[in-house]
Amino acid sequence: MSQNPFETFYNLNDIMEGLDIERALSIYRVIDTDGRVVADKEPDLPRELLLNMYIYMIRTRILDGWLLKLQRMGKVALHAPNIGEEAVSVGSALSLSKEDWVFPYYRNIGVFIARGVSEEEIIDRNMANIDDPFKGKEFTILGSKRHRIGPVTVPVGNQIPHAVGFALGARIAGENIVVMTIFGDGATSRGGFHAGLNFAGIHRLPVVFVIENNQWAISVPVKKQTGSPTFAIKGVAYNIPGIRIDGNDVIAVYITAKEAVDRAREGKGPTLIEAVTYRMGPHTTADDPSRYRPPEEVKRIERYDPIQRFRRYLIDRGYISEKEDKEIYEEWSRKIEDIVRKCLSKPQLPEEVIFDDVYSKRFWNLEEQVSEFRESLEIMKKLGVRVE
Amino acid sequence: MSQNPFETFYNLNDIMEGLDIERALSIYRVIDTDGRVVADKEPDLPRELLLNMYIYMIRTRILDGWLLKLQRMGKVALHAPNIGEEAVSVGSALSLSKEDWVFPYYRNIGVFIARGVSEEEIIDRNMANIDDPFKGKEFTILGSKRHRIGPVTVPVGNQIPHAVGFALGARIAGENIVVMTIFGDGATSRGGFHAGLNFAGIHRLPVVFVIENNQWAISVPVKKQTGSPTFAIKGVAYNIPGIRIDGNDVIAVYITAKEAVDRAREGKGPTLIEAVTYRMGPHTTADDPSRYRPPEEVKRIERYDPIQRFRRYLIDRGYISEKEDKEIYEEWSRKIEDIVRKCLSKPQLPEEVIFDDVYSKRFWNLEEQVSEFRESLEIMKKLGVRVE
Amino acid sequence: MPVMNMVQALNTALREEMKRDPRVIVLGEDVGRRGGVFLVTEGLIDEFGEMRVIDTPLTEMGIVGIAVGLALYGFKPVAEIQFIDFVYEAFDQIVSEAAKMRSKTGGMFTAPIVVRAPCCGGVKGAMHHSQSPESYFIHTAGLITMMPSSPYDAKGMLKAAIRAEDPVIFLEPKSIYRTIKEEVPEDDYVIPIGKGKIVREGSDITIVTYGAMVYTALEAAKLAEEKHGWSAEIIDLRTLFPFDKDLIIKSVEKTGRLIIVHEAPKTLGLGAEIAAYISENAIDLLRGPIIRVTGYDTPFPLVHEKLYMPNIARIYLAMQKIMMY
Amino acid sequence: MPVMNMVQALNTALREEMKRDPRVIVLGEDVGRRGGVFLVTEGLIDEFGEMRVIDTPLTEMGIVGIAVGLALYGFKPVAEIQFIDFVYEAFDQIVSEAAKMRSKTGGMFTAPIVVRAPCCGGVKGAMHHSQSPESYFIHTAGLITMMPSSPYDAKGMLKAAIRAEDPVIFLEPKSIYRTIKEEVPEDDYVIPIGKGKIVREGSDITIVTYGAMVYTALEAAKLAEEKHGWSAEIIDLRTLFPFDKDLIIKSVEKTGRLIIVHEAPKTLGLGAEIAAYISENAIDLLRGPIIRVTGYDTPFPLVHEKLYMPNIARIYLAMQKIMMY
Ligand SMILES: Cc1ncc(C[n+]2csc(CCOP(=O)(O)OP(=O)(O)O)c2C)c(N)n1
Ligand SMILES: Cc1ncc(C[n+]2csc(CCOP(=O)(O)OP(=O)(O)O)c2C)c(N)n1
Ligand SMILES: [Mg+2]
Ligand SMILES: [Mg+2]
Repeated sequence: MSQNPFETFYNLNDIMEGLDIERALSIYRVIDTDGRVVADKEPDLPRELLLNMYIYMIRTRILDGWLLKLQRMGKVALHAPNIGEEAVSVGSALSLSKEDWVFPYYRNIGVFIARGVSEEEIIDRNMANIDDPFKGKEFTILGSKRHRIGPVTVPVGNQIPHAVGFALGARIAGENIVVMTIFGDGATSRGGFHAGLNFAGIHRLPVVFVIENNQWAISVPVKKQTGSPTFAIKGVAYNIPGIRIDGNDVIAVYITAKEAVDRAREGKGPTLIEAVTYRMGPHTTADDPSRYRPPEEVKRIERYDPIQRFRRYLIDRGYISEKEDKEIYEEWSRKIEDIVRKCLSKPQLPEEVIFDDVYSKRFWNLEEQVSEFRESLEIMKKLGVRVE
Repeated sequence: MSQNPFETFYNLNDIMEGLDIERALSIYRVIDTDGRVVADKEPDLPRELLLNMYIYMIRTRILDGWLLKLQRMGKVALHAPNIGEEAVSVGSALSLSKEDWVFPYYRNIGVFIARGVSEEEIIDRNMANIDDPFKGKEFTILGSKRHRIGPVTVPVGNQIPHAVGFALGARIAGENIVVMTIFGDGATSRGGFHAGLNFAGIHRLPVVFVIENNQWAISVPVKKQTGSPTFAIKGVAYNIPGIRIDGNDVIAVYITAKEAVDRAREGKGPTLIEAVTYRMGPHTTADDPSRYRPPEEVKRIERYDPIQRFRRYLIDRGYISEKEDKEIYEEWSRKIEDIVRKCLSKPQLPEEVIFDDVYSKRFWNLEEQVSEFRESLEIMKKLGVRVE
Repeated sequence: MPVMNMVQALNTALREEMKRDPRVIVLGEDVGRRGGVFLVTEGLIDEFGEMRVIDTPLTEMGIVGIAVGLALYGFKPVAEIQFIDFVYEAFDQIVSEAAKMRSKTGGMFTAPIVVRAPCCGGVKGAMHHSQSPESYFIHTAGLITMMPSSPYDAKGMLKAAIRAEDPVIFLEPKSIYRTIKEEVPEDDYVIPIGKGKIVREGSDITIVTYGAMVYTALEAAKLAEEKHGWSAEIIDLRTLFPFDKDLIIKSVEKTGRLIIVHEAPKTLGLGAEIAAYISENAIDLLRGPIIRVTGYDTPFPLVHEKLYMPNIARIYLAMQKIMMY
Repeated sequence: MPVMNMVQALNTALREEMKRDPRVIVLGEDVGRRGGVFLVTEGLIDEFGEMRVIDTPLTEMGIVGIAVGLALYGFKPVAEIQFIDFVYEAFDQIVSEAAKMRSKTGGMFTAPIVVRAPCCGGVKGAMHHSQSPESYFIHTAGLITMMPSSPYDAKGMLKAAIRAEDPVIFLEPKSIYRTIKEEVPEDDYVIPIGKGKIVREGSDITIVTYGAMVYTALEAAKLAEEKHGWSAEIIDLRTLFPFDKDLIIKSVEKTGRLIIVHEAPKTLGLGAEIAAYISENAIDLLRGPIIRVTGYDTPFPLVHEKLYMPNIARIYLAMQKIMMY
């Protein structure tokens, strides 16, 4: 204890980073709903980056539509649509360098696309077919070691301490990388949020926490999730600066995330970003939002659509023409349709896959159980019963 | 959703209560280490209350000494001394009305004393003798329904959501009571702290959270427990006002807790109080603090002793004389010694008590196990073996 | 008598209990307007208001911790965990607090909460929406664990759980939430805790099971009867702890053969306790090994789940082994 | 060869493994300057620094969650839970994350952490400092669970745990942390996972046990031998899952009688699985019932703990029952 705790006073002027709360209470935006620049300063981003952002967002949306369709066709077990939230995934993912890692959550397909994971891999995964890199044990796209995307956790928010531990690992190893983790507004209520941010705050770890605040956790609205005015302000509890932004403005997302990533890389510690967005669709294909929210609310939000806003901006600024825009959309629609067709033709995973990867090797109990399993398949054949 | 989340700005001038952080960063104190008034305004507290506070603190310290001694004699399994922290327990407990409830933690013997639990009950409990109201299953004094003291939890901080749920219950029942819970600095890292404060913040429940920040969680100092400058500031995350006080100044504790209790009773919601104190002794009788903190640190803190400071104040103000002070101490030393003697003469709990209170009734498995148990006692007698 | 599925029966039980006893409070994620993701709490918020039907933030630890606090106050909280697979964050509150409250305080305080949750597989829920974790609760002294297999039982058992003076883990096999319909009396009835039932009488083999597996066992028994004339008696445990050992022993006295079927993984699944109990207390009744047909010792898979779960072929195989022994 | 107690042996294992492999990281509450409340990590911070010996905040969920993150990076975290009784907050991270990481990702990611903790009773630790919760872990596919009973084994087993490619729960019976001393080689040796050992040869009864109960069983065996000439063979499982079923079966082939002894509560304690396993796969070897001598199905009490735990009288009684059967 360097200071005498009984005599330690702090005041707002000794600005501790985590206490600069102005940015946690306002909302940062670069372009408005018409694609017009409203920020004091228009960030000077290269055209190629802007176009990439745009294409990634479009690919994400097309893919999302297909996953929805495949779910309805019974080819995919469950899907959590991310329509309207693409800017959060794409903008944050692009702020990272190749050597950085990101620990996203189930709604962040855009992160996978932006980091270079192919549509084919994502669809294989969601269909759990023979090429599923994860071999059919769980829904959703679960990460990609090659693309430095950490494993998605189905229990909400459990990846938050993983990202923090990973960043600690990088520090111990002397590797100067940044780790980002993305999670929903609901996830902020879980223990892992508290434990993860607390640890990152103590050790000033290079972690960027992105809250994808889409206003709802299934049917639970933000005001039942927290009593605090914003989520960004929660950083104060951990001495982590919090910043609130328009999450449907991909430029604002990118700029803010990039600033946080740079800070982290320079050893200035973690940042908490609250990206305000909106869940346009149902929570998942199993949900029926009409039970708990009025369709007017969704209508009211439509004009914030991140793709439309950004499209207008790009066209206004002359980065693309209407025609090029249409071509991009058509090209990717075609490509992804072909991929879907290909994926649909792939065989399913073999039956014994259910015994794989429980441990690094099979212990005797699973050996015994596999033989019973084989016998049961034999019996099915013999009796002519089908259970699947 | 009443507001459009994309267009909702907050600023510091719309002061939300949880954002009035001045008090969370400074430290409130009424009397200094010499018992001199340093607050702008000396609170006008009745002599009787002041004397009660003093006596409760003295009783707590004497009792604490005995529990330590009894532990060394092998009569008590474990004890967590609270020497130097009596002002937190006593000051907060006295701020409550009789009908209010408090959910303390294992270090708060002063809460029990101040709420009227007798030394005899506490010693019986700690000795787990025949009069132990809790029948010998766990260490520590575990609560008192009669005195409206909720059950202490040995897993650190687990009582926090209990207190919040209890307050919710009171609201549903239409009973206008306040619920207080006290816990250590270490407890702020656990999930229950996060879940409890979050829920209280959402529902503006009448809960007063008191952090007994004694600078250490066993060997872990505050700076390894959190990155935030104070614990009080953590209230911001939940829109709960946080207030930091000198926890060794019983008047400051009482005044602040009373204000919070009044606020809660008036429907103004929860408060988070950080009472800065210091753990003068070892964590428990099983600990050896010399391994991790220099004895100078403890020495430096001695002058903040809450009893000495308050004693000087009372004498300076003429509330008691030196002679009366001595008499109080001697009277209670005598009384408590007699009680200890009495408790030591009590028999132990019967053997079969271990099967009690698992469920509201014994199911067949325990019936079967009790017969095996009885047989085993028989066999012991027959063989002449002793296992206890 | 109205015909109901299990969701309706559970909903009815909750509604009736909330009417009967103002102390009953429902809380959990999405239990309000959404009515729970399976609609078990549908409409309750309209009838009883936001004070008694509480949408909580996303924290299982909080849900159970708050429920314990409510119970300490004197309420009777029925906490929903959206899928039992997400209960683990609440484990400390369940195992250290709810289960031990009475014991720790010598009966001064009790925390008779109900934690109800959809469980088990069969709906392509994959690893984190298909689990059968009853063993964790059965092993924990201080908890009662139940799982109904039919709408009729569901109503009477949930009422028993709500009226119990001890904490109850109430597991609802989601695959039969809507597939089984039957008449459910409108009266107030309670199915006593600890009582199983014989769902099929037989003389050659005793099959002990519960939840959705009751129906799989019935199919297998039918098949075996048709093929070989073997007569299987099937016991639906209903209460998993304290389980109805008398009913099991009585049946094994008759049949001399015992198979246990459950979806939970084999190692230390409830089958282990039943087998151990019989081999400790009634081994002489047995004419052959005790066979367990269970989920395999792996996480629950998305693909081939019907092959993973006990199915008609696997149960038939076990019957064959035990009859040919 | 130096003579060590178990704390010293564990400390040596940690030190040697940290020297051998820079990926080994120790983290937990009070593991730094304090050296852990039982001093198992004593001195490590001086030797390896604050980067590799990390005092964490008071959050078991955080400890294990951070450890999983470290393992994903490629480190080999050895997380200490101060008492295993406090592991429940970390249950979600253990059961949903560490145990399922490999399976969920088809082997792309793994989280081979070690969670070590003092366990079991016998030191007047009461309800929350005496538990034997191994069943929760044994039932969870994806975890290995171990418990040493001697300094020699402790060193070789902890090394095996640290080198394992799967997550390991490593339970240390605190009552024998300092009471048993023996020679512990200075070389690097590993006791293979899954291998039990015979600590006493015998021909009449097989007693399967582990941890501190090995010594209680030995005493009871001696008493029974003296009194009646009964010869008990005692198996120390060491690895609780996957347990050494071959060793058990071989012994029961010889003795025909089986007693299982553990401190954990009876219902679904590991004894249940062993009894069930034998009654499924080797019932014909048995000459009588399989008897379990275990902690009772109650929370662990402060008073009369030595009567609660399996003791010499209770084991003797079981031997009598089985020999007289
Ligand atoms: C621990 C846990 N509890 C409950 C669930 C069920 N569930 C899945 S998503 C979800 C809501 C998540 O909300 P949020 O974090 O805001 O993310 P969003 O889905 O809105 O993007 C819930 C309750 C879960 N997956 N994990
Ligand atoms: C969940 C849990 N983890 C670990 C422990 C062991 N333990 C007992 S007290 C303590 C430190 C508590 O520190 P703090 O909350 O600051 O309270 P203090 O003892 O300093 O008053 C620890 C780690 C516990 N009781 N519960
Ligand atoms: Mg959301
Ligand atoms: Mg402390």
